[in-house]
Amino acid sequence: MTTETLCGDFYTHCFQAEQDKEHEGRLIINMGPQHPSTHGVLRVIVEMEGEYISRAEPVIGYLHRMHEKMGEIKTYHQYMPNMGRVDYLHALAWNWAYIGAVEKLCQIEVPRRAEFIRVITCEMNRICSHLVWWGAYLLDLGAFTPIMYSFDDREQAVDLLQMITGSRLTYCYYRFGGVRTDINDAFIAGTRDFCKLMKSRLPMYKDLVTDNYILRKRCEEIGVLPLEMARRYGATGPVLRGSGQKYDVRRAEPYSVYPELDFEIPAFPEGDAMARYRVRVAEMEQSVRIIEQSLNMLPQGDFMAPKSPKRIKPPKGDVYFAVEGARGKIGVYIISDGSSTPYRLKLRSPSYSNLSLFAELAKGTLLADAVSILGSLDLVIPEIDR
Amino acid sequence: MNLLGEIREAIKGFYSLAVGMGVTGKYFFRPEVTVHYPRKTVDNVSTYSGHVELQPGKKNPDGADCIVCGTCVRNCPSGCLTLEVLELMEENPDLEKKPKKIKKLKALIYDYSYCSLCGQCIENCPVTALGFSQHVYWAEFDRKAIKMDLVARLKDQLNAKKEAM
Amino acid sequence: MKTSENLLEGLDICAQTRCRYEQCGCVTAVFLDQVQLRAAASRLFEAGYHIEDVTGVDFAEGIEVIYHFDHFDHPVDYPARVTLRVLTDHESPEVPTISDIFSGAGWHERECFDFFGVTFSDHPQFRPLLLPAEFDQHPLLKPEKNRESLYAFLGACEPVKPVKGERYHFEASVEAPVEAQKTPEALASSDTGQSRSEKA
Amino acid sequence: MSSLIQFISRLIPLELIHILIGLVAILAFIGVNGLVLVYVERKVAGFIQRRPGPFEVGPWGILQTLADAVKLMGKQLFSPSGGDRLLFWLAPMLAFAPLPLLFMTIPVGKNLVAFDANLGLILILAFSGLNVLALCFAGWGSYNKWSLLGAIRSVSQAVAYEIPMLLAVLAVTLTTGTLQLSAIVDAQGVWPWQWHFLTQPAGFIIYLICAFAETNRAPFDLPEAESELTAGFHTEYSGMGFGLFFLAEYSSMVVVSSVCTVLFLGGWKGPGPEILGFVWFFAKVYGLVLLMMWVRWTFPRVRFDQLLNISWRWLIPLSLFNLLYVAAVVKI
Repeated sequence: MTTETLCGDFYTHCFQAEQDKEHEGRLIINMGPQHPSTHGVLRVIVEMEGEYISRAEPVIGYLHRMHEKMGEIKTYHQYMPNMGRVDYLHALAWNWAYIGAVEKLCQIEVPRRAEFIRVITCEMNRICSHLVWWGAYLLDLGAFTPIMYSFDDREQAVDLLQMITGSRLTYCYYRFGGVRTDINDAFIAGTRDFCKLMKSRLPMYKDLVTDNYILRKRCEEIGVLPLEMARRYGATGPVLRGSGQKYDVRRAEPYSVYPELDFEIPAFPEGDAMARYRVRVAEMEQSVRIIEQSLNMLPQGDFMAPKSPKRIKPPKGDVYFAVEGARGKIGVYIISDGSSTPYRLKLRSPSYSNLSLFAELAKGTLLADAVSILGSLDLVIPEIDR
Repeated sequence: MNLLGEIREAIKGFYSLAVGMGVTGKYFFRPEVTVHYPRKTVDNVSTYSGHVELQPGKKNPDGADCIVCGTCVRNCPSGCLTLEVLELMEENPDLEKKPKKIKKLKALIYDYSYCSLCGQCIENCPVTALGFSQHVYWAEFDRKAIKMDLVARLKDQLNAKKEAM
Repeated sequence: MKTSENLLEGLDICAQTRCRYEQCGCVTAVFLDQVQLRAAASRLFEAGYHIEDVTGVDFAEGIEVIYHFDHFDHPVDYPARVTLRVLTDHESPEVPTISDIFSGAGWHERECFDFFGVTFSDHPQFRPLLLPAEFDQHPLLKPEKNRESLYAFLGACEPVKPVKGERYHFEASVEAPVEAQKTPEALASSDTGQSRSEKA
Repeated sequence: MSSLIQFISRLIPLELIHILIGLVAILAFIGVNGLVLVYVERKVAGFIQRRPGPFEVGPWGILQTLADAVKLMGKQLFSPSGGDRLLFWLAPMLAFAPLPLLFMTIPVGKNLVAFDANLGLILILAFSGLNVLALCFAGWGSYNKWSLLGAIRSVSQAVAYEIPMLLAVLAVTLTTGTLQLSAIVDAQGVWPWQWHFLTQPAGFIIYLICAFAETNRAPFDLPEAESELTAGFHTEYSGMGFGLFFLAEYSSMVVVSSVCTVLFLGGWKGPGPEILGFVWFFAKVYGLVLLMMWVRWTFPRVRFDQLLNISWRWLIPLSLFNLLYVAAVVKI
């Protein structure tokens, strides 16, 4: 071996070792950990043949914080703020996954009003998350302006969420048996206005971006993900629905008051990046619909169960609770040994499964398409590394 | 025919690009939405939950209602609160009983750099002595500078209020 | 459609926990012998299941590796989560890989190796994923004194139903035969007894 | 006085003095133009995105680019270890050096031209081709794989887009029968309907598209595609090395817009006194530059193979047809 082949770290060496003898001259490039289109510190080692990627391997773990170990040390209450940090873009879904798991374990009843508040805030957060993705994806494709427009809209939603949760990004709002604060009239009026605003903005998004010829050429038939492959990798969320499977945890494993709400699960059968794009845009519309319905159905009553325990000491046993996050199925698996800390806490993050299929999907595509695919998977790196 | 189809598609594509240009062209003349921060500030600071602080007490307007139970310290996930307790003997001792010890709050050291603003201390406080501040625009050059004594902060705040009156 | 119980029929199941979905979020939880794992996984694959996660738990008897599967097209109100569990020992933890059946399991298994040191044999790209390559510890392994007995958890949802014979097929455990010979009801009551004694 | 001029002109030919004055003016123009255009670009981006753009340094932020220029000059110059130092530092100079030459033959107003060469168009096309060499050197000398990919892209992009551009330009020269830019302007009238863009609309559009590609502007900014190749060929440049590339980009924007104005939009001609011709000229040029900015802040980037496809599958046949059409219809 020459000195040139010895450079790089452990992962590069492993990657080089898997290179075929006949393709030894191919260019091996590190895409990341600092790369504009990896959205954080994701690193993808790619083997390039000209502009084509012949092999890719994501290397993750740069943001690993060992949330699962923290869960074994902290009490059930103390672990709550961690959840907002796992996926900062859809923090309330992670909040819900964890709170819901513990509530299921302890059989805590949640008042109806609290359930509706959860639905409203979680869907609002989903819109925020999709808006960030929308802007960032176009940034990946080289359009700089859309992210400014989407952040303009997102700001309205974040202001509303700040009104009741007190924070703007890493929420810690849900509590065992309810939510921390009740919503007020100002929030309800503001949310109705926001729904109207979103409805008026979506056509603009369509004109500016969705119909754009260049964008369509960059997304259509790029990164076609067959349904069978999505299933093999356990992909969920918009990535799966972009392959035509109408699978949504909100419908498949109904939790909270979602069965009472009337909304559709958008799914597009093409399986390409455009289908994933369309799913997310359609989901924003559906979320607006859910929020409007929940506001109309919002009952009076407690926002916190009156008998919610101050100290959580669940019975022995295990529980798996899944919710639908903006990126897919968020699962929290808790094994309780009857003490005030979990014996084992497992977080199933959707981006983790979604990214694992990238290596297979990117094979043989152009570098620019790989960027487009990576963007269309909607990755949040802290969630992958946990 | 294939060529005709492609030409039609190309024209459609050009039209879609023109529509996009129209959108950005329209927004060019719209007023800006940015808030010029140091000169103007946003108006929703009142709903923001800033760092934790002691609230002026209802029973004890000159200080906090804190009963030094230590619940906040125990419940804090990141261990950013430390209690310093002053132990006093009861002032008017009942001669028949043993003199009772009274715990008083000397200082509540709060390290903002570790705080995750989850509100566990505030919710679990039995006398609601703690609350979120609206101290938003707080920046320091040194990480150690955002570690503070909440008792001293409360005292300063109350003094400032008195002077204002 | 096939329910998850008759799906795994005929496999050498060590123990089957009939769970209620409302309580623990899955419909079937099965304790398998290691040899049967790949057969069970391929049956689940053929029945249209997808992998949710692979994780481990450190118990006194060994490291339990847990696989969660779910199905896309199950009827509403009938979630289909299936849990497979296998046990491996602390000294040289090794489990056959299912990453050739469920490709997504590949990363989960690598993560499991990072956290617990469980080796998955025949895994095509077996190298650390989340933790640095030179880090040789496994953070989620518990210290000896904090490990709890697996038997306390097995019956947690509902009493365990011994499937084959009367004994569980677990290896090397001092309490195992004693616990296993008990009737399900006795086992359930012994759980509460144990937890009470812990408190004391 | 007149004897002094005669004395000097005997020492140095008058033509040379003319060129020297023009060169100084052009160099000054390039510097000022860079500062102004960067500022305008930021403001345009800001207004389109509903932000203020630069507004801290100086009134309305007009000194922002000046501050940036000072910062760029003050920065340390790094050359990457393992790179080819000669090529690495040659590249920015090579990108910048032909620019004054390009401006020389462009008639800004009536008789306002530094060097009215009768093969002016050829001069511009030849020297603008040097730009690709600079990008190639930069990518190679950087010893960076991303830069290398950027260099590869820039070469094939330049090759693909030179052809339709030349063909579009050729169609104009076919009608005017000259390669002298001032003569081409003279061939067009004062009013917009006398300009070439109406007689040769296809040529005009083809030239515009090629201009985007030639100057590496979005949506054709593939050699430096930020989200794919980090910054392509100038990833490794710091300080004035980067500054020169930057200046070259903004100057070449003006060059292609000027050529476009001369060829298709009547040059300095417009209604009004001839002495105000340069106002018309600059209005047209900066109008085109603004259009380029508007496009940049609206569209996503095209993919590399699509970029080449546009050229080989659409622009080259179209420009050939355009040439035929011009030869057959316009000329007759």
